[in-house]
Amino acid sequence: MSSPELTPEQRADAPLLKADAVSIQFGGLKALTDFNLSIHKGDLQGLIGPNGAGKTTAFNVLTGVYTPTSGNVFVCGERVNKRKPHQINRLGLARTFQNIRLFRALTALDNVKVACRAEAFGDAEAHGVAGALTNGTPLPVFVSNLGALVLAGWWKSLFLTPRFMAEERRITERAEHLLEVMGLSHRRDEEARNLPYGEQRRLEIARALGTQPKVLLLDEPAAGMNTREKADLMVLIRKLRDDFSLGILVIEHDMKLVMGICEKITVLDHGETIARGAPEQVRSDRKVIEAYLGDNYLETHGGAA
Amino acid sequence: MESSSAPASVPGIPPALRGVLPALVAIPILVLLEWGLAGAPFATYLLSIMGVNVILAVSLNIVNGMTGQFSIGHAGFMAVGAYIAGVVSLSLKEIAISGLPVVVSDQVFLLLCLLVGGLAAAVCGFLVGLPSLRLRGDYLAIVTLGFGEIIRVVVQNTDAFGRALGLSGIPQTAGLGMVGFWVFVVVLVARRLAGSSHGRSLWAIREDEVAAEAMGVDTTGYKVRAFVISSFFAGVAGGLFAHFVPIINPGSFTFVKSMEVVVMVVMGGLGSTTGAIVAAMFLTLLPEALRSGFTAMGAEGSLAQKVDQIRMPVYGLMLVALMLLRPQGLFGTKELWEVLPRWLPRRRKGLA
Amino acid sequence: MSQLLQHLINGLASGTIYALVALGYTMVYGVLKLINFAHGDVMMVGVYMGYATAFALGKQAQKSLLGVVLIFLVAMGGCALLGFLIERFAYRPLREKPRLTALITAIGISFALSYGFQLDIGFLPGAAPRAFPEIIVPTEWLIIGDRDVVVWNWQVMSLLIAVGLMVGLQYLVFKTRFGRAMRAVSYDHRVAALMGIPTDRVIAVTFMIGSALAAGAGLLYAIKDTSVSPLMGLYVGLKAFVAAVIGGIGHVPGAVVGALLLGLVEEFVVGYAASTWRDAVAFGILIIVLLAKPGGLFGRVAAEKV
Amino acid sequence: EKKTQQPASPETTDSSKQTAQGGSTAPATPPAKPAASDTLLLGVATSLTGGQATFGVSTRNGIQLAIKEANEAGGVKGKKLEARVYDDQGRPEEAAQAVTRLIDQDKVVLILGDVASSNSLAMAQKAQPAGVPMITPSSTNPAVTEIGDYIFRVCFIDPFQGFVMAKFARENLKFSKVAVLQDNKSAYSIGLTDVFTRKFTEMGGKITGVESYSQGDTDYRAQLTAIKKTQPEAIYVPGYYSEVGVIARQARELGLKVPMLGGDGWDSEKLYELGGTAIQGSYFSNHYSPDNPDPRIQKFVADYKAAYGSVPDALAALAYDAANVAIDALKKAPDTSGKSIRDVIAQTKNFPGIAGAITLDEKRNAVKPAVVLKVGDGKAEYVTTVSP
Amino acid sequence: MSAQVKTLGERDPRPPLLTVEDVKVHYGAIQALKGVSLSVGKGEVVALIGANGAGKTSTLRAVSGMLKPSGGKITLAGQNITGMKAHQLVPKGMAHAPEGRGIFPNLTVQENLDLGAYLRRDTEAIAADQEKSFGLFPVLKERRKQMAGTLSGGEQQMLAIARALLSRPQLLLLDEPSLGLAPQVTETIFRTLRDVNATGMSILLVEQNAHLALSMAHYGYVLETGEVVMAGKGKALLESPEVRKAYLGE
Ligand SMILES: Nc1ncnc2c1ncn2[C@@H]1O[C@H](COP(=O)(O)OP(=O)(O)OP(=O)(O)O)[C@@H](O)[C@H]1O
Ligand SMILES: Nc1ncnc2c1ncn2[C@@H]1O[C@H](COP(=O)(O)OP(=O)(O)OP(=O)(O)O)[C@@H](O)[C@H]1O
Ligand SMILES: CC(C)C[C@H](N)C(=O)O
Ligand SMILES: [Mg+2]
Ligand SMILES: [Mg+2]
Repeated sequence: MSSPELTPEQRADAPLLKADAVSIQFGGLKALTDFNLSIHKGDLQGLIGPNGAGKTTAFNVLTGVYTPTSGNVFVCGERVNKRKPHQINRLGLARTFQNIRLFRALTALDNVKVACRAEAFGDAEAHGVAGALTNGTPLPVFVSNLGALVLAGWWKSLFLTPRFMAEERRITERAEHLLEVMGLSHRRDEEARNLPYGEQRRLEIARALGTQPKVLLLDEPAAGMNTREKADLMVLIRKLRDDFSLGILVIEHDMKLVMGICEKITVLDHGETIARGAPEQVRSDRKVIEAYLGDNYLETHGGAA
Repeated sequence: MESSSAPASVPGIPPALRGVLPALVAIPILVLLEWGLAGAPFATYLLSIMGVNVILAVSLNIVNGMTGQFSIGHAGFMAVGAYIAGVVSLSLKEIAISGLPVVVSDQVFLLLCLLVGGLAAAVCGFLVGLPSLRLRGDYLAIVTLGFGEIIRVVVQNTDAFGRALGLSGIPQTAGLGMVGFWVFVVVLVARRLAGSSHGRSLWAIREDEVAAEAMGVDTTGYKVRAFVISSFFAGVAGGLFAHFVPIINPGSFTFVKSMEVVVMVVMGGLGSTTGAIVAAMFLTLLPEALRSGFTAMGAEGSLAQKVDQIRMPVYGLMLVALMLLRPQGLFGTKELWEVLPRWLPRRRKGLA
Repeated sequence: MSQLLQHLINGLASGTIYALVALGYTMVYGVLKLINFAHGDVMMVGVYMGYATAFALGKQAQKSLLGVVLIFLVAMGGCALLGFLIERFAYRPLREKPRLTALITAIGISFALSYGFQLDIGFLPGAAPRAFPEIIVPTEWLIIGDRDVVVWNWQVMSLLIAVGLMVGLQYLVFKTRFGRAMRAVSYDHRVAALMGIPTDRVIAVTFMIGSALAAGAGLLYAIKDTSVSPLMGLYVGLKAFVAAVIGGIGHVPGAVVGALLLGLVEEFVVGYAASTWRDAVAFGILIIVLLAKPGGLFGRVAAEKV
Repeated sequence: EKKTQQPASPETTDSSKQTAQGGSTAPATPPAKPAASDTLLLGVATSLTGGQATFGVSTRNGIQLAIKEANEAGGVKGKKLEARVYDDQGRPEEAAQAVTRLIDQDKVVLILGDVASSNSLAMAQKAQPAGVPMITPSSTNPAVTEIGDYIFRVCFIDPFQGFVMAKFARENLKFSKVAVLQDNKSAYSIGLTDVFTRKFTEMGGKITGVESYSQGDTDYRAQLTAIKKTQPEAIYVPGYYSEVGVIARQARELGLKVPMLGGDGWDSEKLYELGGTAIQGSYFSNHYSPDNPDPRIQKFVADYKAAYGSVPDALAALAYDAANVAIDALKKAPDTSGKSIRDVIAQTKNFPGIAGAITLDEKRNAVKPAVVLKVGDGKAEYVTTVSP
Repeated sequence: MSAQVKTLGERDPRPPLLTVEDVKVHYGAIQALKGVSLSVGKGEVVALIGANGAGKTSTLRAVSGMLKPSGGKITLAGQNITGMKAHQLVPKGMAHAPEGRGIFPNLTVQENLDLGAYLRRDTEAIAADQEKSFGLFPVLKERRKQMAGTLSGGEQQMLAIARALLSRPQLLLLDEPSLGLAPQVTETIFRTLRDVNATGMSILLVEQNAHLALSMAHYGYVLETGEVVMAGKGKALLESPEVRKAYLGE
């Protein structure tokens, strides 16, 4: 049994994603306290805990939706506490949402294409208007950024330069490929809102992959799927990790899935990390059973280990 | 039915041509228009107004339709463009570029004034776009409306802008060719934008800002940019307006005008460029058509004497009726060529 | 000093009227999330109904208590009906459609009413402003010095009515079953229906209350400024809307506070600074307030959990 | 390089350029023929909706009365006259559009309108290059007729009107301190304010303060409170009756009892209704007084009342005059081409109008006296006449 | 043209409460239900299972009046309720915890619960029922004053169920009640459902967790692309090889 801090394989020294003593409060409610986490390439980790434990909140802090009250978040070695979500995304962190948030009136393909777009832009974009405003960029730089922004990309689309056309074609191809990977090719031209729940979940994953992430955060990807679909999803997640060489962090209440695919699991309760380790380890942890799994769980699934 | 990618949806055209094709088609049409209607001042005037309305509607559609931000202060940007272009033009009035025929020199100056007016409006658009970083929906709307009203007050109190009387004597150099040229430009920009990653990013913002941001879309940047582009064209529209309407005054740029443009955008279908065009044309013609209709009813008699006032309430009721008939707008979020095939050949069953 | 006091009174008086109109705006917005651009015009129609009633009553009867009550009842009842019809035929069919759609029908109704009332065919009044009859004989309620400062009975009356209505509405919205239904409908009318709430009826009733309020406000406004005209709704409607937004649209006391604030600011800009910049300052304040508090003074920006 | 320094080359006679620069150059396009052969069509564009709608309605009524009478008297050149009236919503671009339509589609021989000077300015710039004569009944801003030699007016201009009231206030009423309350949305009001302030100061008076409101406002207490502080002997309110009446009431309410002074924008039956007793005792300059015992005027008042149920205001009278000047010109002109009509109108001398005899000067403005009226109970009483 | 329905096992006879006959649902041009027939007896728990997009949610929506079926007939306690609006059905004893939870995000937890009992006037009984749901979901009691929109996903789910129960329905429609819930809470909820069922409440349950649903249901239907393809007693379905293969992944 491996200790949580050690990993057997050779890995890049800087973790792709690292949370260092991150805490966040909403009013008086401590939603997350001293949360630590690091994800390396090829990791497949789980984040579990009772409802309201702070799992989604952790995702929100990591992806920049919330700013941590204290602690630091690093993506690929860069501190991203005050970055905007889109900047963090461009560093290589992508996510899905627990309450599905697709671009409802866009087709499945366009949903993915929106995400695929990022590669089509130069550096000017990365510092965008918001960047210039929030990072106290001096005015001239800001203005030239603005100019570059308005002219650079939009210019190309105006005249349909061959490079632009090629880029568009590449984007479409990649988006189609991702739909295929997620088994959604037959829904290519259907509006996202008309897809059934389970397919919407998969479309969310396809879209997240479109941004070419290094780390993928999945918030309850199996919710709304039946047992059979869940089983397929397990295979798929592993495959994504391997094919796209991702680090993956999954929130899930389906223990079969979590225990089945995760190599390491962090358990939250009331915002605090109450356990961390390999599935077997976590599953038999007294605190975890009390707070989350329930005695029943051990009875019905105990023997499965 | 897919709602995207104009370039890809026109089959059978060699890719090398696509970039310039619209220009090749548009230029002869513009030339024909300018010449063909030279002796028809009313048609010219109406078409010019229509062109300005099309520019306004198509540009507002970039913000309201594509980006999903709710701006109802477009007349303000138009006013900025009109007054700035007008003032510049007045100061250049006595000058001509030597070596060029006066007509050409006039058009060069006009273009210059339009660009200046457009840029001034774009700067204002940037300033108004900034609050959109913090404001949503109706709150943003009221800020844009307030902004438009502030501009009106500023104009009303500035002597250089002629105060309540307005500016007159601006060279009337904007012909159908110039108006048409800008209609062409704005439509091209809007359509090409819609067919590009940028356009998709705008739609993403319209659909779900949080998700768009999470997918790497610089939402604030895009919103501001949409505002800037949209107000640039509103400014150009204003500039054009100032160069064929004999006098501009603050009363032409009130929030009622803004509302008219919003109506065009919604009636055309939010996000649909062709929809905005058709609606703008339709709504410009409607009052004149009503005028013709009522005039035909006879000029004598007590009702007929009041005919021309009846236009406006009827116009209002027609807005209601049209929205009830086609709540999604003329083309929904789609474009003309996506909808037309469904309307034309055969009526599909199931579509009541 | 006395001038300051007089400005204060003037500002409160006009703020009160804004408040009354803004209350209706805010209520309708509250349940429908619709900027009811026709609200000001409904108000205008209400005033004309009151005007016609007063006219029918004749010079004597219109000044009696009964006459005044009758005038208010007719105007408010008439507007409630008008509001009902507008909601039923111009807004309800668009309930499931994008919100902007209903905005356009609102604009259409607004055009139809304000231009329609400028016609002088049949019973329609024509474009000219009319003097509104003195149904409440103005008497000085308070005089300071040699008429340096004068407070009139109707000023006090309007303020009391506005505050009373605000309290009443606040009670209605937050303390009654109907209010709870209103709020539920405002957040999600489909789910509200699942709770057994008759959404159509709730919306219709809210609309009728809002329109009746508009009529009442309009009458007080006409009494204050002694005239009626077909375009009166446009301007007051816009200002009241601004007031409602400053206070946080959908928020009942917010509308009143926003309106009083707006009334006072306008008064003092005119009184002590340049009167030509009044509207610019009014909208400037609006923008500043919104930049500082994006939901208005009291409004909440809807909490959105990701 | 200065264009004006170039000799007039063929290019510079491009018609659009001239419109803008004004001046009296010949029209580029030949005048249009009337639509139907048995009628002569007169074009009217005025504001029938919007804030200034009542002015437009009076104007239309006045014109239609004149046309009716002319038709009853046998028409012109054996043809019946007809007016095509278009609403310009009080917006200059709509006015320009309406006029263009009148000229291009309806082929009117002549244009009448508008009231508000900004609209007339827009219309004039369309009528001038088309070579269609235009007579504005009541636009008093000097700029209107400066557009070109096809543009006329049958009323006096603002500089005169402002002077009249300044003189009256200073010399007849002996006031030395007057405050001004102007309508910031109306060019007319701003123009009068300028002239009045200048003239009144020149005559040794003092302007104690200038406050503004916007057309459509109904609450003027703030401005009035500020004015009250300056303790003027009178308030000059060069606005429209629709606001003035209410202003008077609110002034009284605030204890401001000094008389108010104004201009022709006050003239409407509604003024007395709106202003009630508060407006009584105030003075305004005007084009005519319906009290004038002259039988011609009394007949007009009576006819108008019979047709429209109200006492004709100055706008109706001026519109009636403008229409009659036009009809007279049509009768006298050798043909109905724009140029012939224009030439005849330009000769107008001592034409017996309701609002005074009309003589057009070389700038195509009517030179005529103004009357000063005092507001009484339900009507205005004649006080004096001031000649230019 | 309804497909062959394979029926397993004999259904316990009960007086019918809800019957759905050949109901069709269209979304614009898309047909989501091609003619679904099913019934729920008094005091019965009926499960509806099926793959993504099979039409489970659409069926519940048609029953509760959230959408108007384009064909077929629905009766509740013998009364034809086809095409009735949702708010007319609540007084008849219908409660629906919809997909996506449908809580009011800007109302507090307490206000959400109050709305559940909107039509009831028995104040004391309501209070008692509310206490009961707090017993069930203690976290809701802690968060009474919190805006429901800021609750965690699972907490919102609890709120939605508690709210539906507060109207004391005869027939409870639940759309994936276990969605996003921790295993322990799922158990609590199913235990509760058993309890309320024991008091006579009928339940029509849509659930992805077929195992859980079928083991508690008296009767079950399997929906595939808008049609019922199989029906039978809960246990019988659970044991059928088709179901095991398609929905339990075995
Ligand atoms: N914006 C917010 N404002 C106030 N409280 C919040 C906010 N976001 C989350 N919370 C609270 O923080 C706690 C953690 O929420 P979170 O969504 O992270 O839970 P979770 O672990 O994802 O639960 P679940 O499994 O039910 O999704 C909850 O109690 C929730 O009510
Ligand atoms: N609003 C809608 N507009 C168009 N099509 C819809 C809509 N809602 C559902 N559909 C379509 O109807 C079909 C049935 O959907 P429904 O939501 O009833 O399935 P479900 O069985 O509940 O699926 P899930 O398990 O994913 O919730 C699906 O094909 C879906 O795409
Ligand atoms: C109604 C009139 C007072 C109008 C004024 N003479 C003008 O030129 O605008
Ligand atoms: Mg969560
Ligand atoms: Mg479903």
